[in-house]
Amino acid sequence: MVRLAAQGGTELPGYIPLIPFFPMAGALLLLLFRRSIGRGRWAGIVASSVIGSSFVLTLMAVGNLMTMTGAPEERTLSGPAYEWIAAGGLNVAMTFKVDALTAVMLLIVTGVGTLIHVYSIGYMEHDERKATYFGYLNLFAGSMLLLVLANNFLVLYVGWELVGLCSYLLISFWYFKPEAAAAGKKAFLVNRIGDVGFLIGILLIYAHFGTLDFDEVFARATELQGAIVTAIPLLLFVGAVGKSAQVPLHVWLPDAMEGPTPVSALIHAATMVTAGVYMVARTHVFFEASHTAALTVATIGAVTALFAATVACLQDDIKRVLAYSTISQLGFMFLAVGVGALSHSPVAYAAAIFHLVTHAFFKALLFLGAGSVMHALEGETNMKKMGGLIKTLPRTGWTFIVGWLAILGIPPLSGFFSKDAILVSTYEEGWFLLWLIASAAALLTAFYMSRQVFLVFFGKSRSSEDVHPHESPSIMTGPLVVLAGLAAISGMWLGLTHAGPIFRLLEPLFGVHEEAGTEAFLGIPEAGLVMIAVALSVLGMFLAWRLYLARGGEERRAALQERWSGLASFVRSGYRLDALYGALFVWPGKTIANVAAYAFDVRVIDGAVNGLAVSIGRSAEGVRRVQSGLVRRYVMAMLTGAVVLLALFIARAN
Amino acid sequence: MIDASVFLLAAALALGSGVAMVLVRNAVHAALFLVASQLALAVLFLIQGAFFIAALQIIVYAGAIMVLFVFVVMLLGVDKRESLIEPLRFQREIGVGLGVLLIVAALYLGVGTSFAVADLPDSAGPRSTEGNVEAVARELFTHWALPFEITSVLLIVAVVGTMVLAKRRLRS
Amino acid sequence: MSVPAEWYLLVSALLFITGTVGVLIRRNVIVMFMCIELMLNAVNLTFVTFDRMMGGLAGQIAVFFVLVVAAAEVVVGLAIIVSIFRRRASTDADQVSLLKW
Amino acid sequence: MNSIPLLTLTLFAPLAGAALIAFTPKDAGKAVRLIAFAASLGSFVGSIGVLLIFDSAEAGFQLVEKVNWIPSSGASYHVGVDGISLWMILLTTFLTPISILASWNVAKKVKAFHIVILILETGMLGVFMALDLLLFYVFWEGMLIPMYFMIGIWGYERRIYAAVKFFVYTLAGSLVMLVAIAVLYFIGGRTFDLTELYGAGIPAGTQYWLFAGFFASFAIKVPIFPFHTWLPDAHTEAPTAGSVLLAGVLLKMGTYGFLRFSIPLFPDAGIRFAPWLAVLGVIGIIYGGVVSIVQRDLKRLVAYSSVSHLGFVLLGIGALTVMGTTGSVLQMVNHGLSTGALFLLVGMLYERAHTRKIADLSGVNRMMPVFGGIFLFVALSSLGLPGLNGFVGEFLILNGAFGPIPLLSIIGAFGILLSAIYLLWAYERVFTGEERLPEGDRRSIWRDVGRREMALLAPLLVAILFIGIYPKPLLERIEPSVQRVIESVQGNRR
Repeated sequence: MVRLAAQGGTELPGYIPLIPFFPMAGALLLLLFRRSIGRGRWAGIVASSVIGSSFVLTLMAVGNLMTMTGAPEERTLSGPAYEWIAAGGLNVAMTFKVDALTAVMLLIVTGVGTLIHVYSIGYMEHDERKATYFGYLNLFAGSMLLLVLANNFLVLYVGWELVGLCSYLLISFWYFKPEAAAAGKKAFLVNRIGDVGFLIGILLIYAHFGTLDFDEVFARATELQGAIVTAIPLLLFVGAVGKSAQVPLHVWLPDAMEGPTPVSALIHAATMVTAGVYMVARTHVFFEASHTAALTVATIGAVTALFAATVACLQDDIKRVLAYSTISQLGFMFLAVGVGALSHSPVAYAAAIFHLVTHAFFKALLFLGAGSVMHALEGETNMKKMGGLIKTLPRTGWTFIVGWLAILGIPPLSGFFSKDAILVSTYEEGWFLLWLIASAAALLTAFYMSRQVFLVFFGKSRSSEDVHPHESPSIMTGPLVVLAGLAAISGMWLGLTHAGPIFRLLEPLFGVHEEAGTEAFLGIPEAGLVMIAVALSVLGMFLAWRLYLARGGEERRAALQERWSGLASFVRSGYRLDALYGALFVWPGKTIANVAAYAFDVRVIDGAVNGLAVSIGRSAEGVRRVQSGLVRRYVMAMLTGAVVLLALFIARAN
Repeated sequence: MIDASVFLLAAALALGSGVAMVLVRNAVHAALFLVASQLALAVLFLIQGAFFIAALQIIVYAGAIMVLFVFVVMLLGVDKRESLIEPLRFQREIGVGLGVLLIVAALYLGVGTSFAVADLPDSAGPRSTEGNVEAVARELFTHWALPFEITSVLLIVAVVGTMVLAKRRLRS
Repeated sequence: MSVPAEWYLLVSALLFITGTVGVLIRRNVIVMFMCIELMLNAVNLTFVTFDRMMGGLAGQIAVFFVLVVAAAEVVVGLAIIVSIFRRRASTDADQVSLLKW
Repeated sequence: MNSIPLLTLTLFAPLAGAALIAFTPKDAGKAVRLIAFAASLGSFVGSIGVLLIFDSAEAGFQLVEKVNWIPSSGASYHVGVDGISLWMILLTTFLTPISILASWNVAKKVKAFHIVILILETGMLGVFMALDLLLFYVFWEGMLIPMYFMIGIWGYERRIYAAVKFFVYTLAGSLVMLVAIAVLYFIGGRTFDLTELYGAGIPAGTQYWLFAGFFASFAIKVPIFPFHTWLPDAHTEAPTAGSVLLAGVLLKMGTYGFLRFSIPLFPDAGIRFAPWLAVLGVIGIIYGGVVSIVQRDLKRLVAYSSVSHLGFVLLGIGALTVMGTTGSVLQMVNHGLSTGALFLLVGMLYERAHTRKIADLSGVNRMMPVFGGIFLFVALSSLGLPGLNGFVGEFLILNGAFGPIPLLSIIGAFGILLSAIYLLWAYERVFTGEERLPEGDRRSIWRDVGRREMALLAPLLVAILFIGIYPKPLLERIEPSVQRVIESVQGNRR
């Protein structure tokens, strides 16, 4: 960010560009001077204070936003920071815009981000590459802020790719572990597949609108005609699918757990993976224009929610459960935006963002809790080797339980409100099948999360003798407590009813919710739906209790295992999708590349070149015998030539 | 008439000894025939009025150069006779054939064309009263002075080059 | 009645051809060299003849230069022959065929 | 107009340095290096002067110098810069001192090496400055010879093969171009002067043939698939400095040639064949990317990636839009920086490990974290990460090409996926994972980036980041000149 001062009388307050700039500068500082800052806690303190100041600036921006008057649509702060690319009619500036949606995202990124930075100070205490770690973390925060602040497709894309990079860097932070390095690469490449779709979508948008600025593009989005109406949102969605780990591009996220746990909490739960939801919500105009695209979003969301939940039920790795859970919860969000686009329902959109917020709180909490557990058990991640930890890790345990109840949707915790908003609006807009799938996913969610809690914190300890669990330092549990508080109350605070602050806040963007008479499909009123949802959660909890905590659970598990062992291992492996992709894409791709490089390029093309050279050489071999070295032969050749020439002259003269 | 007869005599001598030079097997004889041919040519120069050239022809060619030839022939073994077997296939045949072809062409051209400058001055000399030698000298030292000087360079180079080439290596 | 210029030219051409054929069929390098001298002489005759036809002196000057060049050439050429002879004890042109390929 | 012949000074400063080196004693290695470095630096300073004087609003040629050279044939010493060649010149003068610095460890025939490299620089600069076809041709061929020696004498194992292949291949193309130049001379009114030949009104049928003649030379130089096989050999076998200059500058001459000669001289043919250039570009993008994936030699991988990157440049030129072509020129600079840096890094790696085989290396990052970080940074720039230079060029190209040839642009977009695959996979195998090397004297072999190495890498890294964040200074100078070219062609469309 070379020129940061807002140029030429825009409405953009000068401090807005500083929000992403601070973490970026922090990253540069930390990475360049990692040796001198790397000692002690300085790196963490620098990084945390940098992101903390971004948080403060965000609060300023939000305050600024809230005190604005005028039409709701005009309550934004926007403007360019500096001119970036200008050539041949294309004019892309680093334009930023703060509106309600951005404000929400900003608060999450900086708020949760700060907490996780602080937590990392404790978590990474003993790592010798702390400065690098915090540098990457700061870079991520800056990139994510750029992403959500963008008021332009290309700037969004910049943030989009940069967060992917940071994800790569942080997943393979412990690069000397081959798995970590491979996982990072996989994340980047799968994301890039989505990015290519996104990029083509951007090209298409530019081709049709001649600009990439959000305001103008959205204003004219309805001008589109023909297949392009569907093509643009679908291509954008491809990007979202990659970034937000939806089926079929979700395979990178479980592997991404190779990274440090705070990274999983920040990037792979709270912020980056929700960028896809944010993007779809931001570009919802396109999705509303195309029924096909909107239906695709909702369907993929619902399918992912269920699919990932089934896999999560069978994972033994504490983080992989959470990873699949994240995929599943993101599916809920996509379901909501999809429904919002399908039915032009502001409530559904808002529900998606609402769930995004609450999910950020409780999933970050769960991840950090898991991190704390791992910290206590010296890096153990297998839940089968845990148990009864509530006694030794009380603070971690109780905050984890808050997160658990929140994700289950037990009232009055936050997940209850947000998940219900999704389920209810799906049902009420008449998407019964999708509602059914989502409800099934919710049931499974309750099951696997309860299973996790029971396995980790209750029952008997199964850890080996020489491990002595100890509660994490308060620099780690502090953020846990804060997040637990947020996970508990944010639902009530933000979205107790459809008139809650989050719904009101987003009205300028998605439209005003009209309290029309709900045409319930089976005549179930809203209260009934809510009760069904809670009942499902309780049912899931009960099932988990029966299998994992109650007496005789072990026998029941063994029986099930015996009966379904084949299916279980199939599901546990994520439906063998990794192997399938390997056989379907990776292997053929490598084969093609090998054939191209070693058969075609070397044999055919270079063979032709060398063959030509050799054949010229061969023919020269024959011709050179003419040069015998015998002077008299040469003279004769000369004379013959002269005679021929003379004959020609004579012939021509006549 | 005298001109014509002198011409015929000299031309016959030049051609005859030229052919003989090609045909004799002994190198010394060949050299002698060449001298004869060159003397005859000098006569042909003379009757065309090129006195200076005629003199040069005798002094430089028939004199100096041919002496050098004979000298080398003697040096390199005078007694050697070229064998009559031609090792290069068809070399002799084709050579003679080409020669015949050329002669035919020359006769064809010589008989078939006329330059239509029939009445040339028979012992021509330049138009002025100056003698031929003076005229050539004037021309040579005025208009052609620079090329003339350059020939001296050429000759020096040739002399030096010859010494380098022919010098025996003194190393044991 | 003087001799027509064409006759001189014809003689010159025949002499030249004789020299050429000599170069082709003789194997003794020295004799080949002599044949080349004959060719040069033939050309000289042409020069002088044309000079007479044109009524100038340039042809004779040219002959003068040809003589000089011929002298230089003979000197160098014979030197080469001598040095080749020293190595190979032969003046046969066919024996010297290393300068190839 | 200008009193100091700045271009000429810039052009011949390296040659003067070479002459000076010729007179230094044989064993004065240090002095030779310093003279060479100073001479190339002088040239760089000159080109910075050119940049400062350069008027970005002016689309035509600036700082023009014209002196009669061979009056009888209408050839003149005619040099000048516009927004396109300006950056090529800067790229050349920027990379040459870096290459010299990178060759500080060359021990073989130090004197000759530096003479060769300086002559090469003058040749390269001449190609970019020349506004006279004959002058251009002289430089074009002239720089072939030093490069031939550079590969052939200071290269690796198969250097002779690579050098001869490079030389013959390039020469074969140039000869066809020479014929085309000769024909153009007679058709275009007996002049070699480029500014006079522009708009010479050559009949369309003739244009096609002449275009083909120039194409042969430029296509081989770029190189366009399927004329690319000299490239991996030459790049791999050349010494580091040679690879850097080959990839950084020489390859650009082909694409530069299209922009400076082929298209504006033969506008009808340009319009007719531009889509095919784009098709060849896309083939290059995909093919180069695919082949790079499975290379076993790190240097070869980087070499093949050039085929892919120059495919992008070609796609932008083939689009014949101001945006796409501006992107192409920028991408030429970008590729010079990124790939140049990659070759430098691979060279440094070779100096330490004495191998370039990917399979022989593992976990290098563990021993050389700074080096690994820099390599990753450059790789990211090469794979088009936004915020670094590669992205700006690639996006402009794809976006510029999307209007006229959307399908090609879409296929080309997959190139960014391929580049991510081959670079990151290679990075994973070489730099990450467990270190697999003997314990022994690891410290001395695997010393991290040294001071000299940092000094030569740092400018490249800064440039990469700068262009990514703030490309405006480049774009605003490139665009008018590109616009002039495009308009002259599109205006001719009937």
